[in-house]
Amino acid sequence: MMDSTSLPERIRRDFPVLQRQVHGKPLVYLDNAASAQKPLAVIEGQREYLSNYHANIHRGAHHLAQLATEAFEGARNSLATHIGAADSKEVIFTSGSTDAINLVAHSWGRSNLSKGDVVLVTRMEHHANIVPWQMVCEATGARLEPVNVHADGTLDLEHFHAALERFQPKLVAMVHASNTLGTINPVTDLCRAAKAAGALTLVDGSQALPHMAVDVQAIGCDFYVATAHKAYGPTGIGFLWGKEDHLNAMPPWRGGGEMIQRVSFEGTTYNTLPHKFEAGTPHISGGIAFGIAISWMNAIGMDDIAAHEAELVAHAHNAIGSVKGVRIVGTAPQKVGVVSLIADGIHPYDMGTLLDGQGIAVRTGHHCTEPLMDHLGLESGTLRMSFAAYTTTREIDIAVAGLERALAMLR
Amino acid sequence: MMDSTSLPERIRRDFPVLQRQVHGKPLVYLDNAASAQKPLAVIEGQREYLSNYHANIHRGAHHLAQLATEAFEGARNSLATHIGAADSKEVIFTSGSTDAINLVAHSWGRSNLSKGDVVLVTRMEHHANIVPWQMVCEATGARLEPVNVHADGTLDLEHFHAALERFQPKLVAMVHASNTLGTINPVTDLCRAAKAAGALTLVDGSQALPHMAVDVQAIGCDFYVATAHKAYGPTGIGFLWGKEDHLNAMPPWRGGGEMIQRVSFEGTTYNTLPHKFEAGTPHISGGIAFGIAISWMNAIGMDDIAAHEAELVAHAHNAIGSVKGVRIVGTAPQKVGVVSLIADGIHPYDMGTLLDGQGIAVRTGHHCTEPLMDHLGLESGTLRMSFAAYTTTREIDIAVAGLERALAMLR
Amino acid sequence: MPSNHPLIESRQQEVIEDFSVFDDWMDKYEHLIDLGKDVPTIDDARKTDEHLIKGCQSRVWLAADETEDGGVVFTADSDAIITKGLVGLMVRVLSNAPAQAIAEADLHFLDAIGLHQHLSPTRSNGLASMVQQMRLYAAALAARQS
Amino acid sequence: MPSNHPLIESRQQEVIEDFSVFDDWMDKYEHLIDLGKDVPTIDDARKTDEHLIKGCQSRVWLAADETEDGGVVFTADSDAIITKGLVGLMVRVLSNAPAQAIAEADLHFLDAIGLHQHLSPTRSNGLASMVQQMRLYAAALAARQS
Ligand SMILES: Cc1ncc(COP(=O)(O)O)c(C=O)c1O
Ligand SMILES: Cc1ncc(COP(=O)(O)O)c(C=O)c1O
Repeated sequence: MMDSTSLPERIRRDFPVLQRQVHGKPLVYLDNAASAQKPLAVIEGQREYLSNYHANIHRGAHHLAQLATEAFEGARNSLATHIGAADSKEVIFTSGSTDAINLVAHSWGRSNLSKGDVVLVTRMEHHANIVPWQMVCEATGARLEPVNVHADGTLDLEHFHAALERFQPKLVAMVHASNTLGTINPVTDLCRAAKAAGALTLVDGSQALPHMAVDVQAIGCDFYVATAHKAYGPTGIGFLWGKEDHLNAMPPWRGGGEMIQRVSFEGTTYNTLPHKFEAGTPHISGGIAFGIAISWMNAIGMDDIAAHEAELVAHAHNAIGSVKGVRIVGTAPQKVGVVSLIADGIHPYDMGTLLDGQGIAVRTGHHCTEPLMDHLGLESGTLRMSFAAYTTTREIDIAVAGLERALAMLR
Repeated sequence: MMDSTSLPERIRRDFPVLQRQVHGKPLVYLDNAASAQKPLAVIEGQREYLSNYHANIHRGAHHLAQLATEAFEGARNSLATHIGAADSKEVIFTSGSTDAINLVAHSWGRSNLSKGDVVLVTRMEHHANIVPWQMVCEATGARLEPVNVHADGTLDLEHFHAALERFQPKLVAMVHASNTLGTINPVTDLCRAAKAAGALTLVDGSQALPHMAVDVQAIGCDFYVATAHKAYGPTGIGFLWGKEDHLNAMPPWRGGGEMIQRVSFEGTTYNTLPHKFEAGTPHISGGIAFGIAISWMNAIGMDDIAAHEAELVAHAHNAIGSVKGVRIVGTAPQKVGVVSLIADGIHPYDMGTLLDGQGIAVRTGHHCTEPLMDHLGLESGTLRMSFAAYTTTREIDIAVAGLERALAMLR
Repeated sequence: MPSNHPLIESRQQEVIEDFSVFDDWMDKYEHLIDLGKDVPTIDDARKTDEHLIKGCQSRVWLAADETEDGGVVFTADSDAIITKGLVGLMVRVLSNAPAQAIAEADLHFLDAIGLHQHLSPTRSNGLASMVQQMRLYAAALAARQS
Repeated sequence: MPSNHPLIESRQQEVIEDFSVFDDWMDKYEHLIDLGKDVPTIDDARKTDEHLIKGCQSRVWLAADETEDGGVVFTADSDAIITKGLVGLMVRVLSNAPAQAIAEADLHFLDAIGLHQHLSPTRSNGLASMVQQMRLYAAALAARQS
């Protein structure tokens, strides 16, 4: 493995936005968990597609349609290989993680859940992995049960196992890595236990895909979702991976073009995977650019990215630890590049605003994890710094110095 | 009004792809109804966003998030103004027309339809405006009834009015302009009649938005949908417009971030319009670029585009009319730039393949309107040439000459 | 562009003058924070859900009372100090003015002092909703008066 | 890369040679159309739904019969003449060959003659599905034989 400290140096010039200034200061972008910046390869790949071979895909007998289809399906193949899918038809393009979870909730959920059934989630889920289940529970009479989280941001495993035993859930939906705490959950173990208890599993990999190698078969889950824009890819695209048997058994969700075999007013038959779940013209340029983002990450190497980010987290924990009156929220031993913090008597919004004034972009608030904030008693949320492959320790130092300046002003 | 023949000359250089060759011949792109090509303003606007101010929108307290949010919401405003919405919060971004129709089918449909209710559609609908209704009918016990189409491609108005009276439908869903026939339906009259019969109306404007000025309030419909990629915009984005009262009364469809007010395991409350229907991170770059496409069209002028395309249609009808053994399918007096044809004893796929060999991109088959093909007895579909603002009469001449060559080879 | 009631306009000019000495972003915020510390806050007894405006980022409480001469007095607070400073500026400009003048006020001062982004509804700090409620209250009152 | 049964390989070489005289795209298609006109088509009696492979663009019918020496004879047809020409080439290469050889055939000739795009499943002309069914039939037969 190469020297990971040199990683940002090598790749920063790939990111045009990192050269810009904000309020007259060089941008320090630490809001990567909300959305990562895009490398030139992705930006230019999308431009090249739109400039040179855009056409609607599938069923087109002309040359551009062929080129576009091959590129789009090539992206599906890259993605399938990247996550260790058994077959590329197990990869369904969606408009993001939220859309992917809703697909499972609407399609699998409405046809498999009924009164008294339980869906188990954790209290550290993103709203995207809570609200769709609340909605399907309301529609079917099933019940949503949450597993507790320890004060250090790790999952309460005892509670998890007890809940499995007690509720015998039909489905366990869990985040691979928490967007608020950074915690990496032991998803392989959790899926094994859930499976043993007779439950299907859905893993929300939105915060895992950009940060580590993902192998859905090694994890042993039934469904896995992620979103491109957090993984150096474009907006408006993500995917659902599911085991072929499950996907085959599930009814379609959205109706329209592409997802049909034959349409008539007497009766309509549906297409095979993956098309059955991809109604309408897909986000072609997004799919292609997502494939490029995956290749870009692999060219660096997921292990090198993970190692670099582990170093960043250690550095940030250290630096923030020395700031008086500040507490890090989420100190699990295994974390992705996410560091949440609070300061005594200071509102995160005030800190965030003053960091922005110094060109430092962080996110404040509940990070779409209100139940977690309630659970941890953090009414005003946290200030979150989140990292990417291009983040430097120097940027973290600037942010921590900026934080100290902000605190001095606010106290 | 300016001289419309000069329109393509003025704008063709805006489209990089129109400079390319296919199979050694200059590309003649006549597959615009499947998807239009993108002007530089759209391509570069998207690139500029991704290079310079990408961030996740809403709720972000930092500068980039602010810039991105303003651009995205600015696009919503442009769109709202363009279609004459009463308020921009009536414009819901979706991933396309298909997604927008599914939103209405799932949200409005499942909460308003029940056994015995009727949804009325026409036999010239795209699958996107049939299959979602079939699915919601199956789920609710409602029934889907189709209105006939005359041999010339116009709607059977007598049948339409009789069906309104006979079925008293809850909803009438109709295409503004047919993607297969080009027919522009008299949607204002149809909506007035439907309303008088107590029905809500949904107009599928996928093929209208690129070709003519659209005013949803003048049309008098309750819902209007369209997709960006057919209107010079990017892939992966479209919109649903709905009257505020309807949208307010409808339950959310997808759950997740953005669409909530407050989430807890005890109970979740939903956000207001438009956010209630926009769960998850939206297709930010797509929304912004969609706004640019709208501005691009307005800079030309929708009336000039419509006039130019009317000229193209007349020219094509003329030129094709002189080809022996060829019949135009769809000769309504009011048409958008779409010309379908068949040739005696010749399969459309063969013609399309041989046109492709000459660099001419057309589409063949059922164009996602199988029920229409069945209705008109066109088992193998048609060959469709479809036009855009940049299409020239010369290109049509090349295509017709290419068609004659293909027919000579095939006979 | 609506012309403001002289009272509201002169108060806005005061605020603009106040801030004109700061050209550095951080100095401006320093001043805002000082204002936030000073703002006469709402009675704790009125910090109820009824008076709460829930922004996603910070919370704002607003109470409005009719004065004897048909004007409106606002008191307000926020849990974030920068929002509180901004809330204070809004109260300073709009409180104790005729209802009609409040309802129609053209609030250009935030733009002039370079803090206009805080009024963006997407900022979710509660400020935009607060201003909207101030206007709605005043408009309702003005309607009753006329 | 699997090495082909000599029979299948030599037939592919024949097709490649056949097409080698055409370097113009249109000439190639002219030839393909001629082939399409020639192809001995399937019995009308066998043009049933059972033998139909529904591509989205064109339809293909395929029938397979076991020969006495354990090989497979294919007959096929399409409603589009170019597809029929391609179908004919596939039949010419694969029909009357040992089952095992068909199942494992490396069909490189379409690539070599520059018509490979027609085998793309997204082309929806039915050809890709036809080849898949030819292989499946042959593989099933080969399994029974061994
Ligand atoms: C009339 C009509 N409706 C709906 C659609 C579906 O649009 P999309 O595939 O972008 O969702 C199309 C285009 O394919 C269309 O032409
Ligand atoms: C853990 C997690 N799950 C789901 C999501 C939703 O992703 P998207 O908004 O792209 O659908 C996010 C990001 O916002 C996330 O961090």
